Amino acid sequence: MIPFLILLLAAGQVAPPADTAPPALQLAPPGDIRAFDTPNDAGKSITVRWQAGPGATPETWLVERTGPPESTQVIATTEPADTRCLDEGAADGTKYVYRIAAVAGKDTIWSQPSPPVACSPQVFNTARLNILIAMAIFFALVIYYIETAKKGKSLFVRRIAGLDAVEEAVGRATEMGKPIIYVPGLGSVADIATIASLNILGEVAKKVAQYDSALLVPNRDAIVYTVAREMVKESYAKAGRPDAFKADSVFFVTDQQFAYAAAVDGLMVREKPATNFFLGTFWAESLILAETGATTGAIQIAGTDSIFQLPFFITACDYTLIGEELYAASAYLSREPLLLGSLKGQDYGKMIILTVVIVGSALLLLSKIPSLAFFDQILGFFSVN
Amino acid sequence: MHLSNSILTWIAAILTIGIFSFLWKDNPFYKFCEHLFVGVSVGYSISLTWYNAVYPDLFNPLFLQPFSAVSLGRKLLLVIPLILGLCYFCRFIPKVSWLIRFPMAFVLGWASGVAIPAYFQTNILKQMQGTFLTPGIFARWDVLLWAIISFIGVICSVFYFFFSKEHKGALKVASETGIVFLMVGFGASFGYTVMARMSLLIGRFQFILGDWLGVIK
Amino acid sequence: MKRSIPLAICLVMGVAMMIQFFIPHPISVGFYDLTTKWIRIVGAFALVLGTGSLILYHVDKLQRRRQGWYYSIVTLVAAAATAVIGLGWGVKTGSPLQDVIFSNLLVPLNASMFAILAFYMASAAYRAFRARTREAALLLVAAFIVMLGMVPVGRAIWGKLPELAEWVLSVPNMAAKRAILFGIALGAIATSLKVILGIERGWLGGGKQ
Amino acid sequence: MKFFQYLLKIDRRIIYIVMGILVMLPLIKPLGLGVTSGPRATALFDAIDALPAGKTILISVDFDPSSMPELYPMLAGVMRHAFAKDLKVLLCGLWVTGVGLADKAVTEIPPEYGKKYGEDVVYLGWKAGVDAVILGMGENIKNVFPADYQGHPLDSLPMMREIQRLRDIPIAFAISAGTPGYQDWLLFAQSRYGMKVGAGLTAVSAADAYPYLQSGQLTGLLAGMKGGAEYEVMVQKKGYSRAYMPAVAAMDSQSLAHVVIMILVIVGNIAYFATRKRGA
Repeated sequence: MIPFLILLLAAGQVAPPADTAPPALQLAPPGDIRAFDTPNDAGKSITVRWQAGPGATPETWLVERTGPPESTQVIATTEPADTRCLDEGAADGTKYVYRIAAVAGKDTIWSQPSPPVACSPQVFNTARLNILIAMAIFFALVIYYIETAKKGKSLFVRRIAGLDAVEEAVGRATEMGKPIIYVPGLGSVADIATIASLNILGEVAKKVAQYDSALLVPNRDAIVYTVAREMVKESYAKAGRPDAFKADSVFFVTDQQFAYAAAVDGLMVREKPATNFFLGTFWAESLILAETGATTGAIQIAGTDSIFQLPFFITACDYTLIGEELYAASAYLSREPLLLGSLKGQDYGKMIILTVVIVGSALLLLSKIPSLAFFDQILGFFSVN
Repeated sequence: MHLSNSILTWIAAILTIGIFSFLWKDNPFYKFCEHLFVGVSVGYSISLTWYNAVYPDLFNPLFLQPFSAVSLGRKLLLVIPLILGLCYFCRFIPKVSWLIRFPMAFVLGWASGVAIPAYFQTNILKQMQGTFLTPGIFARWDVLLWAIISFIGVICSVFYFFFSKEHKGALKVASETGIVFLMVGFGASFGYTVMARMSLLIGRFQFILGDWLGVIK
Repeated sequence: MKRSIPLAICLVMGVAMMIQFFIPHPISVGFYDLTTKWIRIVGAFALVLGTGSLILYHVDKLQRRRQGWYYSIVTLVAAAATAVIGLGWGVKTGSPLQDVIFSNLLVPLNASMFAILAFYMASAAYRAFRARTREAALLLVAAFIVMLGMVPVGRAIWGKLPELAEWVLSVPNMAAKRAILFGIALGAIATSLKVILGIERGWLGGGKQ
Repeated sequence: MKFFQYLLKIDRRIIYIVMGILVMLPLIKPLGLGVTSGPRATALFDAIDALPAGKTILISVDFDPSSMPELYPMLAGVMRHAFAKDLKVLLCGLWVTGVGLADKAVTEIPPEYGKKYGEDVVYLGWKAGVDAVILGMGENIKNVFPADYQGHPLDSLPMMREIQRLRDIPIAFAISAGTPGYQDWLLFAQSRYGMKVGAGLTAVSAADAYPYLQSGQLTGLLAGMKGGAEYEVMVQKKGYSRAYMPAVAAMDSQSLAHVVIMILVIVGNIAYFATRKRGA
């Protein structure tokens, strides 16, 4: 690696181009006016680009549009450095002609008009082709390993301490005769971490039903509340104890973040739960919940994909599922082959990401060598918009 | 000391102290504030939901507007969420209680479908682009060194998240190096947030000492 | 049927929204806007159900005179009063809901709850920042450097501290964040895919209907 | 031994009380812990300090109450500096949500120095339109603001007789929480009328302004609470003001809070290792 880098460093020692001061010149008209339908959009937009003329730098550019009924108008003024303009006021299917003027002081010099151009909406966003390719690869991987799992091939999963503790935590609640509080995060179902948390809730509820502990699930999102309620109910049924399900064990509190935190704080202090689960999407209230829970002496198992809240869970909770571990949890707990299969697919996904990043970096570094400069286009493939 | 003579300032100050009193221990004052907070916030959400979603998006176009303003087709399009929403109440009718799965399926499918390309876009491709080493790192020795450390950090930390292989041998070394980066990252994040949270506390104290008690200007 | 129709709805919606992402055409954009509105409306019905659950919970507490039942009156009265004021006078700026209730009740309550975090940060740091293991020590040291680097006192102690803090944030911290993001993305995508394909179907129940 | 064990189990409420008191104390009596003035704040201070008495500075109040803790101290600090140097202060704003804040400053600060409204300070208020407002003021302030915020015609205010247009004002200080803000003053007032422009920004947006500093377009920059504190300290050091320093106080609170947390962690670790060693 190191000699390779030194080689590249050496290759980079190319003399910089000579700095020549531009001579003072008269204002010149801008050239190379290109107007075209803005790609990958919903229509009603034309992009205009131009080149500054060889003369003095203007104070500003004027962009003029001529539509069909002789409706000529200046549609934009742009800064000297900005030699492109997005005309968002165009009608689809109408032909337009554009002219650019360079303005300095009293002088205004107009360019040649552009060829006529019309805009239209597109049916495929080619700028997102890279996302489509990435999706296809990853879907294929996940589905392939799910199918493999269906055939009964056994799959290994590494230990995840926080999840091994679930069984013990539920048992502890039974022994102590205290409830378990499960916070399914503050996110909505649009946060996939919430869906992951609901799947874990299903597994936890099954164990709770088996051990005959009490479960409390306060909710911040009304839709999540409805799903969580069905989840818990079904889990009790699956565990063969549908009668043990208490309708008021899953409840809605309020959808305001800090009011919810205040209420759950109160709940923890008054119910003195044996175990707290904080799994899902969390915001600033993460530490309010975790620290209050810690003072009540509960065992706390947390997990989130909210990067900024992870440090607080890690400091204040006994076990923390970091990022992807949260998503692996339902597979880990249920040991269902189909779910484990997808975990394997995810691992290969990571493998591909790492390989591409390493190989791509090597090629990008090689682009420092002039004859291999074309490798610098690799970055472009990963642009998203 | 100039005590505030505004009743609203007094209310705000008393509520602030009520919430802070929880730090000492759970007490009737806090319980009052907590229950008030929950009640007011629910009432607030109901009002916002009605005026920002239900009335403009459903009630007004479907029931109040004449057909001349909202066509039959558009009205029918609004019947779909109405029916989906009403399915929630099937929960109370045992025979058709399974209908509650309709809105759940709709919402879960929608959210999952929206999430997939979005995650590829922002979390995968964009982050990959940011991870690549580019020739720009040769500009200075320190830039080069930090870039290489970052790069190794990303790769090793990703190895920590490998689930289907036992962490031993080279994988163990990599994932343990990854943990080093993760822990430093978490520590830094914690330290970084302290300042912002302290500012909030200072803001509250300034309110109590300034606006309410008038001890400071 | 009790399972297949919901599964089909889920599959269709999931696939439709994925395809929608790649089509910039106005019809596709319109479809996205329409379904987003639908989700909001469906969410409003769920809120009715949720509020119902909250009211039932407190009414039940009242009726059975459970411990602290009188606090339930506070919640019920506050919710009713706020809803009446909000629905009656509107939610625009200048309405009593915004000017009185939001500014003078919700804002201070929110701000106080948020500010309590400052205290919890101190106690959490005291309890958990113990150099028990190598990992815990790293966490502690990184937090120290950044905390000191952020305030003037840090610069007074050692001039290079702010720079070091900056470095910790932008080099190792950044690398860790990226790696976590990769993992989260793959996990979230796989979970979404399993929901769409009906592999992850806990919400449907396990019964063989 | 017992002492260390006690330390390990220290009641969290003691931590809360210590924290609370140490955060509150500097708010009542600011200390100025380690606040040293950086070059960016000094540049602004020096530019204003160099103006001869009788000149006018313009302050554009472009922030709303949500950024008040960070930005209001800058407004107060610069006004105090100006009055102490017998400069006149003209205020205006591009944010409608900022009028209450500017009005508060105009009512509270001039009396500290025996300055009179209309003679030493005028607040023009707010007008819609950003570039039109600034360019209009460049031509003639009266065209844009025929009357001040309180409704007095500008001709009736003695101070405004000497100030016709932006060229009569050597320096503008734009306190911005976003856009419109200092960039508009740079773009229109600095480049066209040759005014010096200084900026006061929130900590979050300060980094965006560095290029303008390097190019020399900006004359000084106060960034966030810290920038406000630096300015307050400079104003007090020169003896221009003895007023309460809210930004310094907040920075002191920050410093003390950070130090307290760190002392707690160190104490906790000492106790932990001390008890562990003996236990082993």
